[in-house]
Amino acid sequence: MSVSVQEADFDAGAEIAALSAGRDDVGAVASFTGLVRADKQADAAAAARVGADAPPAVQAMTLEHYPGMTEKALEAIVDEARGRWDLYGVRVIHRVGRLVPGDRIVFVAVASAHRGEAFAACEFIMDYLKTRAPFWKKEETPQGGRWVDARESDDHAAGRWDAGRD
Amino acid sequence: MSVSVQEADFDAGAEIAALSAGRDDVGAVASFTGLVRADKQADAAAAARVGADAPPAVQAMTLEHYPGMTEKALEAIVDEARGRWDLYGVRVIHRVGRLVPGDRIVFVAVASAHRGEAFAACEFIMDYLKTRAPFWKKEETPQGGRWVDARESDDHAAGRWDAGRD
Amino acid sequence: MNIKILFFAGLREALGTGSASLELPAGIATVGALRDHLAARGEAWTALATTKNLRSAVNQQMVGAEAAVKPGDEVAFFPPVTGG
Amino acid sequence: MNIKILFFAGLREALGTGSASLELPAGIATVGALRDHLAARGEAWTALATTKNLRSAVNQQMVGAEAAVKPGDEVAFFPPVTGG
Repeated sequence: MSVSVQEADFDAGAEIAALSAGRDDVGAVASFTGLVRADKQADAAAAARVGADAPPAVQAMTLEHYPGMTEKALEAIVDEARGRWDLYGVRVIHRVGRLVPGDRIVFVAVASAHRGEAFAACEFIMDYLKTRAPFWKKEETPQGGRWVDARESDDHAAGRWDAGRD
Repeated sequence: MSVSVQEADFDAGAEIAALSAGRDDVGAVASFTGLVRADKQADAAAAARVGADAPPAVQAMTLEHYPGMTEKALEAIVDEARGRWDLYGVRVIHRVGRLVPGDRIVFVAVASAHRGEAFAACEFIMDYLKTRAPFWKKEETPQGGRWVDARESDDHAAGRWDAGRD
Repeated sequence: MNIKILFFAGLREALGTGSASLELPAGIATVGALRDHLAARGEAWTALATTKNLRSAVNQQMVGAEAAVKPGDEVAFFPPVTGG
Repeated sequence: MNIKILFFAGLREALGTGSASLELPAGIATVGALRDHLAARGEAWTALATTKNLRSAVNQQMVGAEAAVKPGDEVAFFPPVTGG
Protein backbone atom coordinates (compact mmCIF):
# COMPACT_ATOMS: atom_id res chain seq x y z
CA MET A 1 0.00 0.00 0.00
CA SER A 2 1.86 3.06 -1.16
CA VAL A 3 -0.78 5.78 -0.58
CA SER A 4 -2.76 6.55 2.59
CA VAL A 5 -5.19 9.37 3.41
CA GLN A 6 -5.85 9.26 7.13
CA GLU A 7 -6.62 11.24 10.26
CA ALA A 8 -3.98 9.39 12.28
CA ASP A 9 -0.42 10.57 12.72
CA PHE A 10 2.44 8.53 11.23
CA ASP A 11 5.93 7.34 12.20
CA ALA A 12 8.41 8.62 9.63
CA GLY A 13 11.18 6.33 10.89
CA ALA A 14 9.04 3.21 10.58
CA GLU A 15 7.94 4.23 7.08
CA ILE A 16 11.53 4.90 5.94
CA ALA A 17 12.69 1.59 7.42
CA ALA A 18 9.84 -0.32 5.74
CA LEU A 19 11.02 0.79 2.30
CA SER A 20 14.31 -1.11 2.64
CA ALA A 21 13.22 -3.89 5.03
CA GLY A 22 14.26 -7.35 3.90
CA ARG A 23 16.12 -6.17 0.81
CA ASP A 24 19.72 -5.27 0.06
CA ASP A 25 19.39 -3.32 -3.18
CA VAL A 26 18.13 -0.03 -1.71
CA GLY A 27 20.97 2.44 -1.41
CA ALA A 28 18.96 5.62 -0.87
CA VAL A 29 15.76 6.70 0.84
CA ALA A 30 14.79 10.36 0.48
CA SER A 31 11.89 11.57 2.57
CA PHE A 32 9.87 14.68 3.21
CA THR A 33 7.76 15.52 6.24
CA GLY A 34 5.47 18.54 6.07
CA LEU A 35 4.24 20.20 9.26
CA VAL A 36 1.66 22.80 10.21
CA ARG A 37 3.34 26.16 10.89
CA ALA A 38 1.90 28.72 13.28
CA ASP A 39 3.95 31.82 13.04
CA LYS A 40 4.82 31.88 9.36
CA GLN A 41 7.89 33.94 10.14
CA ALA A 42 9.19 33.66 6.61
CA ASP A 43 5.88 34.77 5.14
CA ALA A 44 5.59 37.58 7.66
CA ALA A 45 9.11 38.75 6.85
CA ALA A 46 8.32 38.66 3.15
CA ALA A 47 5.12 40.62 3.74
CA ALA A 48 7.03 43.18 5.79
CA ARG A 49 9.49 43.70 2.95
CA VAL A 50 6.70 44.67 0.58
CA GLY A 51 4.88 46.72 3.23
CA ALA A 52 1.98 44.27 3.59
CA ASP A 53 0.46 43.16 6.88
CA ALA A 54 1.87 39.98 8.39
CA PRO A 55 -0.61 37.10 8.25
CA PRO A 56 -2.26 36.32 11.59
CA ALA A 57 -0.95 33.38 13.62
CA VAL A 58 -2.59 30.05 12.85
CA GLN A 59 -4.17 28.30 15.83
CA ALA A 60 -5.30 25.19 13.96
CA MET A 61 -6.32 24.06 10.52
CA THR A 62 -8.75 21.59 9.05
CA LEU A 63 -7.92 19.55 5.97
CA GLU A 64 -10.83 18.83 3.64
CA HIS A 65 -10.41 16.42 0.73
CA TYR A 66 -12.34 14.70 -2.07
CA PRO A 67 -12.64 11.08 -0.95
CA GLY A 68 -12.03 8.69 -3.80
CA MET A 69 -10.42 11.22 -6.10
CA THR A 70 -7.72 11.98 -3.51
CA GLU A 71 -6.40 8.42 -3.49
CA LYS A 72 -6.60 8.19 -7.30
CA ALA A 73 -4.75 11.47 -7.72
CA LEU A 74 -1.99 10.45 -5.31
CA GLU A 75 -1.62 7.05 -7.00
CA ALA A 76 -1.40 8.75 -10.39
CA ILE A 77 1.36 11.02 -9.08
CA VAL A 78 3.27 8.00 -7.74
CA ASP A 79 2.85 6.18 -11.07
CA GLU A 80 4.15 9.25 -12.88
CA ALA A 81 7.25 9.26 -10.66
CA ARG A 82 7.78 5.52 -11.19
CA GLY A 83 7.70 6.13 -14.93
CA ARG A 84 10.37 8.80 -14.70
CA TRP A 85 12.84 7.17 -12.31
CA ASP A 86 13.90 3.66 -11.35
CA LEU A 87 12.29 3.43 -7.91
CA TYR A 88 12.18 0.47 -5.52
CA GLY A 89 9.45 1.82 -3.26
CA VAL A 90 7.28 4.87 -2.64
CA ARG A 91 5.17 5.86 0.36
CA VAL A 92 2.76 8.80 0.53
CA ILE A 93 0.71 9.68 3.62
CA HIS A 94 -1.54 12.73 3.80
CA ARG A 95 -3.48 13.54 6.93
CA VAL A 96 -7.00 15.04 6.94
CA GLY A 97 -9.15 16.56 9.67
CA ARG A 98 -8.11 19.07 12.32
CA LEU A 99 -4.41 19.70 12.94
CA VAL A 100 -2.55 22.18 15.13
CA PRO A 101 0.83 23.89 14.63
CA GLY A 102 3.68 21.42 14.95
CA ASP A 103 1.55 18.50 13.73
CA ARG A 104 2.79 16.43 10.82
CA ILE A 105 0.52 16.81 7.81
CA VAL A 106 2.18 15.03 4.87
CA PHE A 107 4.90 12.45 4.33
CA VAL A 108 6.59 11.26 1.15
CA ALA A 109 9.44 8.74 1.03
CA VAL A 110 11.13 7.22 -2.00
CA ALA A 111 13.61 4.33 -2.14
CA SER A 112 16.03 3.80 -5.00
CA ALA A 113 19.51 2.49 -5.69
CA HIS A 114 21.03 5.98 -5.87
CA ARG A 115 20.41 9.25 -4.10
CA GLY A 116 19.89 11.37 -7.22
CA GLU A 117 16.81 9.42 -8.25
CA ALA A 118 15.44 9.26 -4.71
CA PHE A 119 15.76 13.02 -4.14
CA ALA A 120 14.34 13.94 -7.54
CA ALA A 121 11.35 11.61 -7.25
CA CYS A 122 10.57 12.72 -3.68
CA GLU A 123 10.62 16.40 -4.62
CA PHE A 124 8.62 15.69 -7.80
CA ILE A 125 5.91 13.88 -5.83
CA MET A 126 5.65 16.75 -3.32
CA ASP A 127 5.49 19.35 -6.09
CA TYR A 128 2.75 17.47 -7.95
CA LEU A 129 0.84 16.64 -4.78
CA LYS A 130 0.67 20.38 -4.01
CA THR A 131 -1.08 21.16 -7.29
CA ARG A 132 -2.92 17.97 -8.28
CA ALA A 133 -4.23 16.29 -5.14
CA PRO A 134 -7.65 17.54 -3.98
CA PHE A 135 -6.91 18.79 -0.46
CA TRP A 136 -7.95 22.15 0.94
CA LYS A 137 -6.72 23.81 4.12
CA LYS A 138 -8.89 26.03 6.29
CA GLU A 139 -6.93 27.88 8.93
CA GLU A 140 -8.33 29.00 12.27
CA THR A 141 -6.87 32.39 13.28
CA PRO A 142 -7.79 34.95 15.94
CA GLN A 143 -9.66 36.75 13.12
CA GLY A 144 -11.70 33.65 12.24
CA GLY A 145 -11.58 30.86 9.65
CA ARG A 146 -9.73 31.42 6.41
CA TRP A 147 -9.32 29.14 3.40
CA VAL A 148 -5.69 29.02 2.38
CA ASP A 149 -5.00 30.52 -1.04
CA ALA A 150 -3.09 28.45 -3.55
CA ARG A 151 0.48 29.66 -3.97
CA GLU A 152 1.76 30.58 -7.39
CA SER A 153 5.13 29.21 -6.30
CA ASP A 154 3.54 25.75 -6.06
CA ASP A 155 2.33 25.91 -9.66
CA HIS A 156 5.81 27.05 -10.62
CA ALA A 157 7.43 24.22 -8.69
CA ALA A 158 5.22 21.61 -10.36
CA GLY A 159 5.63 23.22 -13.76
CA ARG A 160 9.40 22.96 -13.80
CA TRP A 161 9.15 19.16 -14.12
CA ASP A 162 7.21 19.54 -17.36
CA ALA A 163 10.23 21.23 -18.94
CA GLY A 164 12.16 18.02 -18.41
CA ARG A 165 14.34 19.15 -15.52
CA ASP A 166 16.17 16.16 -14.04
CA MET B 1 24.73 18.63 18.36
CA SER B 2 24.22 18.61 14.62
CA VAL B 3 27.01 16.21 13.53
CA SER B 4 27.76 12.69 14.79
CA VAL B 5 30.29 10.08 13.62
CA GLN B 6 29.45 6.82 15.33
CA GLU B 7 29.42 3.04 15.10
CA ALA B 8 25.87 2.82 16.45
CA ASP B 9 22.79 2.73 14.26
CA PHE B 10 20.32 5.63 14.36
CA ASP B 11 16.55 6.19 14.42
CA ALA B 12 15.59 8.34 11.44
CA GLY B 13 12.10 9.00 12.80
CA ALA B 14 13.41 10.25 16.15
CA GLU B 15 15.95 12.48 14.40
CA ILE B 16 13.32 13.95 12.07
CA ALA B 17 10.94 14.54 14.98
CA ALA B 18 13.69 16.21 17.04
CA LEU B 19 14.18 18.88 14.37
CA SER B 20 10.67 20.25 14.89
CA ALA B 21 10.09 19.28 18.53
CA GLY B 22 8.78 22.11 20.68
CA ARG B 23 8.56 24.63 17.87
CA ASP B 24 5.84 25.66 15.44
CA ASP B 25 7.79 27.43 12.70
CA VAL B 26 9.14 24.33 10.93
CA GLY B 27 7.06 23.58 7.85
CA ALA B 28 9.39 21.13 6.13
CA VAL B 29 11.87 18.42 7.05
CA ALA B 30 13.72 16.77 4.18
CA SER B 31 15.82 13.74 5.01
CA PHE B 32 18.12 11.26 3.36
CA THR B 33 19.06 7.79 4.56
CA GLY B 34 21.89 5.97 2.79
CA LEU B 35 22.17 2.19 3.04
CA VAL B 36 24.74 -0.46 2.15
CA ARG B 37 23.77 -2.21 -1.09
CA ALA B 38 24.76 -5.80 -1.83
CA ASP B 39 23.76 -6.56 -5.35
CA LYS B 40 24.38 -3.28 -7.07
CA GLN B 41 21.79 -4.20 -9.68
CA ALA B 42 21.89 -0.79 -11.26
CA ASP B 43 25.67 -0.84 -11.50
CA ALA B 44 25.63 -4.39 -12.83
CA ALA B 45 23.08 -3.46 -15.46
CA ALA B 46 25.14 -0.44 -16.46
CA ALA B 47 28.26 -2.61 -16.68
CA ALA B 48 26.40 -5.14 -18.82
CA ARG B 49 25.38 -2.39 -21.24
CA VAL B 50 28.98 -1.47 -21.89
CA GLY B 51 30.12 -5.12 -21.95
CA ALA B 52 31.99 -4.93 -18.64
CA ASP B 53 31.84 -7.56 -15.91
CA ALA B 54 29.28 -7.01 -13.20
CA PRO B 55 30.86 -6.09 -9.87
CA PRO B 56 30.92 -8.95 -7.36
CA ALA B 57 28.30 -8.98 -4.60
CA VAL B 58 29.27 -7.12 -1.44
CA GLN B 59 29.14 -9.19 1.75
CA ALA B 60 30.12 -6.41 4.13
CA MET B 61 32.07 -3.17 4.20
CA THR B 62 34.23 -1.32 6.67
CA LEU B 63 34.17 2.45 6.96
CA GLU B 64 37.48 4.09 7.80
CA HIS B 65 37.65 7.79 8.62
CA TYR B 66 40.02 10.54 9.77
CA PRO B 67 39.02 11.24 13.39
CA GLY B 68 39.00 14.94 14.13
CA MET B 69 38.99 16.06 10.52
CA THR B 70 35.79 14.15 9.82
CA GLU B 71 33.77 16.12 12.35
CA LYS B 72 35.32 19.41 11.21
CA ALA B 73 34.59 18.65 7.56
CA LEU B 74 30.97 17.74 8.28
CA GLU B 75 30.48 20.86 10.41
CA ALA B 76 31.97 22.98 7.62
CA ILE B 77 29.51 21.44 5.14
CA VAL B 78 26.60 22.18 7.48
CA ASP B 79 27.83 25.77 7.95
CA GLU B 80 28.05 26.16 4.19
CA ALA B 81 24.43 24.99 3.84
CA ARG B 82 23.28 27.34 6.61
CA GLY B 83 24.92 30.19 4.73
CA ARG B 84 23.06 29.36 1.54
CA TRP B 85 19.57 28.69 2.89
CA ASP B 86 17.42 29.79 5.83
CA LEU B 87 17.52 26.60 7.89
CA TYR B 88 16.01 25.93 11.32
CA GLY B 89 17.93 22.74 12.05
CA VAL B 90 20.36 20.27 10.50
CA ARG B 91 21.34 16.76 11.57
CA VAL B 92 24.13 14.66 10.04
CA ILE B 93 25.00 11.14 11.20
CA HIS B 94 27.66 9.01 9.55
CA ARG B 95 28.43 5.51 10.74
CA VAL B 96 31.91 3.99 10.79
CA GLY B 97 33.17 0.43 11.32
CA ARG B 98 31.84 -2.77 9.78
CA LEU B 99 28.43 -2.72 8.08
CA VAL B 100 26.51 -5.31 6.09
CA PRO B 101 24.08 -4.90 3.17
CA GLY B 102 20.81 -3.35 4.30
CA ASP B 103 22.51 -1.44 7.13
CA ARG B 104 22.00 2.30 7.37
CA ILE B 105 25.27 4.16 6.77
CA VAL B 106 24.48 7.88 6.57
CA PHE B 107 21.64 10.21 7.54
CA VAL B 108 21.04 13.87 6.74
CA ALA B 109 17.94 15.82 7.77
CA VAL B 110 17.21 19.50 7.29
CA ALA B 111 14.36 21.57 8.76
CA SER B 112 13.15 24.81 7.24
CA ALA B 113 9.99 26.84 6.79
CA HIS B 114 9.51 25.70 3.20
CA ARG B 115 10.17 22.50 1.29
CA GLY B 116 12.31 24.01 -1.47
CA GLU B 117 15.00 25.10 0.97
CA ALA B 118 14.84 21.84 2.93
CA PHE B 119 15.22 19.67 -0.18
CA ALA B 120 18.00 21.78 -1.68
CA ALA B 121 20.03 21.93 1.53
CA CYS B 122 19.63 18.20 2.21
CA GLU B 123 20.81 17.27 -1.27
CA PHE B 124 23.62 19.83 -1.10
CA ILE B 125 24.90 18.39 2.18
CA MET B 126 24.85 14.84 0.79
CA ASP B 127 26.66 15.91 -2.38
CA TYR B 128 29.36 17.75 -0.45
CA LEU B 129 29.69 15.02 2.15
CA LYS B 130 30.43 12.55 -0.67
CA THR B 131 33.42 14.55 -1.89
CA ARG B 132 34.70 16.47 1.15
CA ALA B 133 34.29 14.30 4.23
CA PRO B 134 37.20 11.91 4.88
CA PHE B 135 35.50 8.51 4.85
CA TRP B 136 36.70 5.49 2.90
CA LYS B 137 34.78 2.29 2.21
CA LYS B 138 36.44 -1.10 1.93
CA GLU B 139 34.12 -3.78 0.59
CA GLU B 140 34.38 -7.46 1.39
CA THR B 141 33.49 -9.58 -1.66
CA PRO B 142 33.92 -13.28 -2.50
CA GLN B 143 37.08 -12.17 -4.34
CA GLY B 144 38.49 -10.42 -1.26
CA GLY B 145 38.70 -6.89 0.10
CA ARG B 146 38.42 -3.96 -2.28
CA TRP B 147 38.64 -0.22 -1.61
CA VAL B 148 35.75 1.54 -3.27
CA ASP B 149 36.78 3.89 -6.06
CA ALA B 150 35.52 7.46 -5.94
CA ARG B 151 32.76 8.06 -8.46
CA GLU B 152 33.12 10.83 -11.00
CA SER B 153 29.37 11.35 -10.70
CA ASP B 154 29.89 12.42 -7.07
CA ASP B 155 32.37 15.11 -8.09
CA HIS B 156 29.88 16.20 -10.72
CA ALA B 157 27.03 16.27 -8.20
CA ALA B 158 29.04 18.41 -5.78
CA GLY B 159 30.34 20.65 -8.55
CA ARG B 160 26.91 21.68 -9.79
CA TRP B 161 26.35 23.68 -6.57
CA ASP B 162 29.38 25.83 -7.36
CA ALA B 163 27.66 27.05 -10.50
CA GLY B 164 24.94 28.56 -8.32
CA ARG B 165 22.17 26.07 -9.07
CA ASP B 166 19.23 26.72 -6.73
CA MET C 1 -29.51 9.27 -15.82
CA ASN C 2 -28.67 12.25 -13.61
CA ILE C 3 -25.25 13.71 -13.11
CA LYS C 4 -23.86 14.07 -9.62
CA ILE C 5 -22.15 17.38 -8.85
CA LEU C 6 -19.80 17.91 -5.91
CA PHE C 7 -18.48 21.14 -4.37
CA PHE C 8 -15.52 21.54 -2.02
CA ALA C 9 -13.87 23.99 0.38
CA GLY C 10 -14.79 27.66 0.04
CA LEU C 11 -17.12 26.96 -2.86
CA ARG C 12 -19.01 24.35 -0.81
CA GLU C 13 -19.44 26.91 1.98
CA ALA C 14 -20.53 29.64 -0.43
CA LEU C 15 -23.17 27.35 -1.95
CA GLY C 16 -24.23 25.96 1.41
CA THR C 17 -24.11 22.44 0.02
CA GLY C 18 -21.51 19.83 -0.88
CA SER C 19 -23.47 18.16 -3.66
CA ALA C 20 -26.27 18.45 -6.14
CA SER C 21 -27.91 16.14 -8.63
CA LEU C 22 -29.57 17.19 -11.84
CA GLU C 23 -30.64 15.94 -15.22
CA LEU C 24 -28.17 17.26 -17.73
CA PRO C 25 -30.05 20.01 -19.65
CA ALA C 26 -30.14 19.75 -23.44
CA GLY C 27 -27.24 21.60 -25.00
CA ILE C 28 -24.94 21.27 -21.96
CA ALA C 29 -22.05 19.08 -23.08
CA THR C 30 -18.96 20.48 -21.34
CA VAL C 31 -17.80 21.25 -17.83
CA GLY C 32 -17.62 24.94 -18.68
CA ALA C 33 -21.20 24.99 -20.01
CA LEU C 34 -22.42 23.17 -16.88
CA ARG C 35 -20.66 25.69 -14.64
CA ASP C 36 -22.26 28.61 -16.55
CA HIS C 37 -25.65 26.90 -16.39
CA LEU C 38 -25.43 26.55 -12.61
CA ALA C 39 -24.04 30.06 -12.08
CA ALA C 40 -27.00 31.44 -14.05
CA ARG C 41 -29.33 30.25 -11.26
CA GLY C 42 -28.20 33.42 -9.48
CA GLU C 43 -27.79 34.21 -5.76
CA ALA C 44 -25.31 31.86 -4.05
CA TRP C 45 -24.78 29.98 -7.32
CA THR C 46 -22.92 32.94 -8.77
CA ALA C 47 -19.97 31.71 -6.68
CA LEU C 48 -19.39 29.25 -9.53
CA ALA C 49 -18.68 32.23 -11.79
CA THR C 50 -16.78 34.35 -9.28
CA THR C 51 -14.48 31.79 -7.60
CA LYS C 52 -10.96 32.65 -8.70
CA ASN C 53 -9.27 29.97 -10.79
CA LEU C 54 -12.14 27.51 -10.32
CA ARG C 55 -11.00 23.94 -10.91
CA SER C 56 -13.08 21.00 -12.08
CA ALA C 57 -12.98 17.23 -12.23
CA VAL C 58 -15.02 14.69 -14.17
CA ASN C 59 -15.21 11.19 -12.72
CA GLN C 60 -12.42 12.14 -10.27
CA GLN C 61 -9.97 13.28 -12.95
CA MET C 62 -8.90 16.93 -12.99
CA VAL C 63 -10.07 18.46 -16.30
CA GLY C 64 -10.39 21.81 -18.02
CA ALA C 65 -13.58 23.73 -18.92
CA GLU C 66 -13.68 22.17 -22.40
CA ALA C 67 -13.97 18.58 -21.05
CA ALA C 68 -17.07 16.61 -22.05
CA VAL C 69 -19.87 15.89 -19.57
CA LYS C 70 -22.45 13.16 -20.15
CA PRO C 71 -25.31 11.64 -18.13
CA GLY C 72 -24.05 9.45 -15.28
CA ASP C 73 -20.86 11.45 -14.75
CA GLU C 74 -19.61 12.69 -11.40
CA VAL C 75 -18.57 16.32 -11.82
CA ALA C 76 -16.78 18.34 -9.15
CA PHE C 77 -16.05 22.06 -8.82
CA PHE C 78 -13.54 23.46 -6.34
CA PRO C 79 -10.97 26.21 -5.70
CA PRO C 80 -7.28 25.56 -6.43
CA VAL C 81 -5.97 22.79 -4.15
CA THR C 82 -3.85 23.63 -1.11
CA GLY C 83 -2.72 20.34 0.44
CA GLY C 84 0.71 19.16 1.41
CA MET D 1 59.35 20.79 15.79
CA ASN D 2 58.44 17.70 13.78
CA ILE D 3 55.52 17.38 11.42
CA LYS D 4 53.04 14.57 11.87
CA ILE D 5 52.01 12.74 8.69
CA LEU D 6 48.90 10.55 8.45
CA PHE D 7 47.90 8.02 5.78
CA PHE D 8 44.46 6.52 5.20
CA ALA D 9 42.64 3.72 3.39
CA GLY D 10 44.46 2.03 0.48
CA LEU D 11 47.47 4.30 0.89
CA ARG D 12 47.79 3.36 4.57
CA GLU D 13 47.72 -0.32 3.60
CA ALA D 14 50.28 0.16 0.80
CA LEU D 15 52.66 1.92 3.17
CA GLY D 16 52.03 -0.52 5.99
CA THR D 17 51.60 2.36 8.43
CA GLY D 18 49.00 4.94 9.33
CA SER D 19 51.39 7.65 10.46
CA ALA D 20 54.93 8.97 10.37
CA SER D 21 56.77 11.80 12.04
CA LEU D 22 59.75 13.64 10.61
CA GLU D 23 61.66 16.85 10.83
CA LEU D 24 60.73 18.95 7.83
CA PRO D 25 63.79 18.86 5.51
CA ALA D 26 65.23 22.17 4.34
CA GLY D 27 63.65 23.29 1.10
CA ILE D 28 60.37 21.40 1.61
CA ALA D 29 57.71 24.06 1.98
CA THR D 30 54.59 22.64 0.27
CA VAL D 31 52.39 19.56 0.48
CA GLY D 32 53.44 18.57 -3.04
CA ALA D 33 57.14 18.83 -2.22
CA LEU D 34 56.62 16.76 0.94
CA ARG D 35 54.81 14.08 -1.06
CA ASP D 36 57.65 13.95 -3.62
CA HIS D 37 60.22 13.83 -0.82
CA LEU D 38 58.49 10.84 0.79
CA ALA D 39 57.90 9.05 -2.53
CA ALA D 40 61.62 9.37 -3.30
CA ARG D 41 62.34 7.02 -0.38
CA GLY D 42 61.43 4.27 -2.85
CA GLU D 43 59.87 0.82 -2.29
CA ALA D 44 56.42 1.07 -0.60
CA TRP D 45 56.75 4.86 -0.40
CA THR D 46 56.33 5.14 -4.17
CA ALA D 47 52.59 4.63 -3.47
CA LEU D 48 52.58 8.36 -2.66
CA ALA D 49 53.49 9.03 -6.27
CA THR D 50 51.34 6.33 -7.88
CA THR D 51 48.04 6.67 -5.95
CA LYS D 52 45.51 8.00 -8.44
CA ASN D 53 44.15 11.45 -7.57
CA LEU D 54 45.97 11.53 -4.23
CA ARG D 55 44.33 13.99 -1.85
CA SER D 56 45.94 15.88 1.00
CA ALA D 57 45.02 17.83 4.12
CA VAL D 58 47.00 20.21 6.34
CA ASN D 59 45.79 20.60 9.91
CA GLN D 60 42.60 18.73 8.96
CA GLN D 61 41.68 21.04 6.08
CA MET D 62 41.60 19.58 2.56
CA VAL D 63 44.25 21.39 0.49
CA GLY D 64 45.98 21.20 -2.88
CA ALA D 65 49.62 20.30 -3.61
CA GLU D 66 50.64 23.96 -3.54
CA ALA D 67 49.56 24.44 0.10
CA ALA D 68 52.24 25.50 2.57
CA VAL D 69 53.66 23.10 5.17
CA LYS D 70 55.54 24.29 8.24
CA PRO D 71 57.00 22.62 11.34
CA GLY D 72 54.28 21.51 13.78
CA ASP D 73 51.68 20.87 11.07
CA GLU D 74 49.58 17.73 10.80
CA VAL D 75 49.67 16.61 7.16
CA ALA D 76 47.53 13.80 5.76
CA PHE D 77 47.61 11.94 2.44
CA PHE D 78 44.76 9.75 1.22
CA PRO D 79 42.87 8.50 -1.84
CA PRO D 80 39.69 10.30 -2.96
CA VAL D 81 37.02 9.98 -0.27
CA THR D 82 34.15 7.51 -0.66
CA GLY D 83 31.79 8.01 2.28
CA GLY D 84 28.07 8.54 2.35
